[in-house]
Amino acid sequence: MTKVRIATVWLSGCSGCHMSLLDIDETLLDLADRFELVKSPLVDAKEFPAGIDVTLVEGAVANEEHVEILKDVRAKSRLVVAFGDCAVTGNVPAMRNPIPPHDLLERVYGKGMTTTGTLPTEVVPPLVDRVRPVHEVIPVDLWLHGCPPPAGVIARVLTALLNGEMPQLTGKDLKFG
Amino acid sequence: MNLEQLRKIRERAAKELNLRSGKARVKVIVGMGTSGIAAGARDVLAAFLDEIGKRELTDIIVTQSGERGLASSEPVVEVHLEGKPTVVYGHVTPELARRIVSEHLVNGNPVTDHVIEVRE
Amino acid sequence: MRTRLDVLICAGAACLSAHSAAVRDALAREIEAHGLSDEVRIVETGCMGPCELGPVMLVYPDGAFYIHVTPEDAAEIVEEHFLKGRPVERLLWTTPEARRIAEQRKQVPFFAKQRKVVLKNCGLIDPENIEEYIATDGYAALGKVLTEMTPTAVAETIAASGLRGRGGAGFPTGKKWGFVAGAPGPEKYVVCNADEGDPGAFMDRALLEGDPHAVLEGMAIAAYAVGANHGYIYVRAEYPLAINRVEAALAAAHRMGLLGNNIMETGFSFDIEVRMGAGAFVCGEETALIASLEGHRGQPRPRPPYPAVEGLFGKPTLINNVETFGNVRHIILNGADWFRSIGTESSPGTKVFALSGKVVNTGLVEVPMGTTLRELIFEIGGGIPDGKEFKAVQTGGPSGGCIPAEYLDTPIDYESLQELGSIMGSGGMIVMDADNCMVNLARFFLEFTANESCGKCIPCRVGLPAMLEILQRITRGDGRADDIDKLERLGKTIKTASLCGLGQTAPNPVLSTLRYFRDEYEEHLVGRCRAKECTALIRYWIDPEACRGCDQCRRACPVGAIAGTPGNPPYAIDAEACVRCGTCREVCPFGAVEILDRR
Amino acid sequence: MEQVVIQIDGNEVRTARGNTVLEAARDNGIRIPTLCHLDGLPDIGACRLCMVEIDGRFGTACTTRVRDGMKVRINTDELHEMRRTVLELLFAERNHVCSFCVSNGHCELQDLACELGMDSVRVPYRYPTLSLDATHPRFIIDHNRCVMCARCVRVCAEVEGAHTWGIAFRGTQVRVITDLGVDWGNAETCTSCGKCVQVCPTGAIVLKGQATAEMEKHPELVAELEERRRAG
Repeated sequence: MTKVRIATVWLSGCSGCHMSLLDIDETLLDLADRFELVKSPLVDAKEFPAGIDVTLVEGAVANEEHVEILKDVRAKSRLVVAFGDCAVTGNVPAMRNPIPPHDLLERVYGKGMTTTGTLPTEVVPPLVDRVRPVHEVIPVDLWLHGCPPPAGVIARVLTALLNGEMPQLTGKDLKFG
Repeated sequence: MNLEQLRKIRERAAKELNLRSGKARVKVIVGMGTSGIAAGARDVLAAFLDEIGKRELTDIIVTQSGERGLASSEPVVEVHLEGKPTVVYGHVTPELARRIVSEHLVNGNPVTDHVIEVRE
Repeated sequence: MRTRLDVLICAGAACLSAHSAAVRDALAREIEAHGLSDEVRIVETGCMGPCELGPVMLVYPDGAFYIHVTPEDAAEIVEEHFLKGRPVERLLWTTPEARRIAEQRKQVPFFAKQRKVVLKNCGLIDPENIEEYIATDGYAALGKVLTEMTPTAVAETIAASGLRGRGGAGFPTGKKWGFVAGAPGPEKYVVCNADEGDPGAFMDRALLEGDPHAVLEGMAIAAYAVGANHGYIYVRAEYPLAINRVEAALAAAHRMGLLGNNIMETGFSFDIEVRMGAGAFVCGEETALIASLEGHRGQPRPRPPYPAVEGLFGKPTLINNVETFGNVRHIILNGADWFRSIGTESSPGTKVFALSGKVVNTGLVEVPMGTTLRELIFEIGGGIPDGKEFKAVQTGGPSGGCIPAEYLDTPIDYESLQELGSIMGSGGMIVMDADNCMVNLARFFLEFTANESCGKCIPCRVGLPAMLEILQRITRGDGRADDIDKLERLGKTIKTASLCGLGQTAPNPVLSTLRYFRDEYEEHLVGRCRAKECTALIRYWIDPEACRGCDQCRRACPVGAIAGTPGNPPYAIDAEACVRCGTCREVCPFGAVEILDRR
Repeated sequence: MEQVVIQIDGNEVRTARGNTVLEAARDNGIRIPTLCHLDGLPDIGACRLCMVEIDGRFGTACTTRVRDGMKVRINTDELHEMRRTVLELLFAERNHVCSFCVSNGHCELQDLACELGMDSVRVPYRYPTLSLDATHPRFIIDHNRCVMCARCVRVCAEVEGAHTWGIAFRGTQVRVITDLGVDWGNAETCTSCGKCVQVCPTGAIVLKGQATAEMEKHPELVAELEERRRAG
């Protein structure tokens, strides 16, 4: 049996959703035989590989690099899952939206904040005007709510996906926060 | 006021409206709705009164009304000459008002190039 | 020198074949012979219509209409008519039809095609002179109902006339009167809705300014019919002249005992107060208007209960629009059958429209219901200026829909407009030509309604700005593939879920343009605006073949985006610096500046 | 009490004459989603979530009184879609960040997302710039989390009789305000009774000193109060 190819990406978020993924504990071990984690912050690979079955996207879209990553992810993944509130709603990262990006950079890197006082142009990707949820940038197939999504829900969703079913999330599964 | 009195007023006023009473021979109605005023109807009214005064014409009534609808032709002025069709002018300026007085009201020749309607 | 007489000779095919050219030549000779060349001008016209009477000719300004004219008649016409001012009777066509044709020739057909009922007195009588109003049978209808009719008979007459609310929704007026008359309670109110908020619509203002007593009389008749003794006119504070005239009219009517206590000594009393609105569009909605009259925040509330049951200060209230009240006295005086003889079966009477946009004659027109859009726009309106092509007409104000050319022959009534995805509204009518981008137009109207949403219910408050944001990104060229679906879904939800008429109609401009001009939306998604109106999707370009290096564009450009040296063409536009204001195109004497798709 | 028979989704149900459709449904154990409605306060039909189909026309269940033979439809695809879209609009309107809200887990808006199956918000998020007023010694109003249900306005006027809360501006600018727009701490009419806190469905009006998910409210207090007042 070929293993289901799963990837995860980490955009603008706290990595709490990835932590919650690890929190599904021994279920992860049960499932591990059935999928291959081909790209993830937890896996060392430079390029995002093609032919992915499911990609979990943690975090909101905050800079131009994220937009590029998502386009790449969408092109190479059969299913894209918005993984956690930041990916679903923008959540905490989106709280910077009322503030112009330049003012943010000035506040973080500008004069008096760092020794040089110059704004980054190369290492830090340009910020997008507004932080957005993933589905405002690429089509999304499934939304996993929660900050972070509860480990039990993650386990249930993964199990269903590995069984080739589309998980049905209803009621309390859809609780934000 | 009762109905009978109302009827009497109507009869009297209707005559005036038809220009048959007194010595008025001509009635000039300047459209003084918001569209007319915005397009300069006040100056036009003043020009009529001034020109008629200067010429000491006593048989002309100048009065006002609301707007007739053709906003793009304001200010609009209507001229009733006894026994003649009613002539309506559009885009009336104070200068044109003075011409209307001399050519139309005095000499009976409508200023044709500014006529927008003729009614029996 | 100005000519004294214009002789219009028909040069239509029928008259030409009846030798109108020979008549023309004979007349010219006679005019010359009598030394009248400077005073009389001969003009050849197109077909005048009564071809079987040709050759025909019309002498202006006299309005003399000659038929079957022969070259032999020329001498007599010139001698008698042109010289001595005595028209040649034996050649005159004197039927009313002839007069009508004669009148129409040099006039703006703007007036001829109209049927004035409500606006009959506007422009004719002095609105500040109550006697002039009385002279036109003013207050005779009120006298009639007070002395000859029962309140029920009045409401029944209005019901029988088929009059429908002219504020836009078209609810049967008589039915409404019957509801209020039948509502229990000793205290009732009559309210006149003069909060005319549609941009470009000013029929209510014109009536209040030009014939205020007609509205007062209509209200008094309504008050008698429903059993009210107090009325309010809720008028926009932006209409100072209308307010002055109404107040003057109220004072005059009071002085003469035509309003107030014991009207015309019949024992019936009715008073009217004027209240000014502060300019919120939503206050034209009846429940919001009532809230505002009561001194509350002008917000609508769900109906039922309808104002007829629970209205102003919780009492049964009749609320009608200015134009509706303006119809009342004519129906009472002339009868319901007369009213039904005008207009259509389902929408009797006339309607006043405010014609504006890309049309030659703009202003207010009153026509029988059932008049077609084509008659309104092309005959009364005089068609599209500069020979451009008609594209669409937007009816019903900012929440109306756009109707394309294929439906120009639709007779205008409440139902037909609704079927086309638009509304009658208060009667706004904005004409558009090929230079108008329909997406941008929808965006423009939505901007207005989104701003004017009172904020009470969610679909209108948040839904309209959401639609607006999507439209903005489409016109900016940032539209997304599913945006059209999103607009449709949102529009549908807002229409059904909104609390009041504002939200329930606000998506119409978007939904109707999506219905008739969907291809324009799709083009915008791939970066093209065919009307070249959306500046983000166009660029200006100087055709090197046509440019002569005159330097005018470079000097006119406000941002210095054009480079070139005088006398050394071609000039060129820096697309990055260009702000796409179009000034260069306007000033170029050679038509060398073109608008291209940005991509 | 006189009974009226109406149909809800094809089933005949009985309810007292004078009841609203919402009350009729609830009496018969049928749930209609609501947000601006609160027992004990006059209904305003603002949130549109209780929209139902009544004899073929759409109307709010909270403001429509039952009539004999009335046919009500509550659960249709069209109504589900409409309610969900309205809810999405609410989430998109202001900055509802559940993860660090004092009302997290005790929020009617959050619960509605679960109830109506709102997996994502399909309309553009607005992310407006909004303020928070903490000038009152005991309470906070955070406009980022306000849904403009006007419960605070109604409870303050109708139950407390203080008329401190009001509504200002139009469209998306619309705001609840205290005493014609002064800071809450300077609102002289406020009796600091705290009813607005209890009735607010979200984390917009809250007690000071609460940490995330700590704020539990008791909107049912209003109905109890009304009940006791009626009983004298």
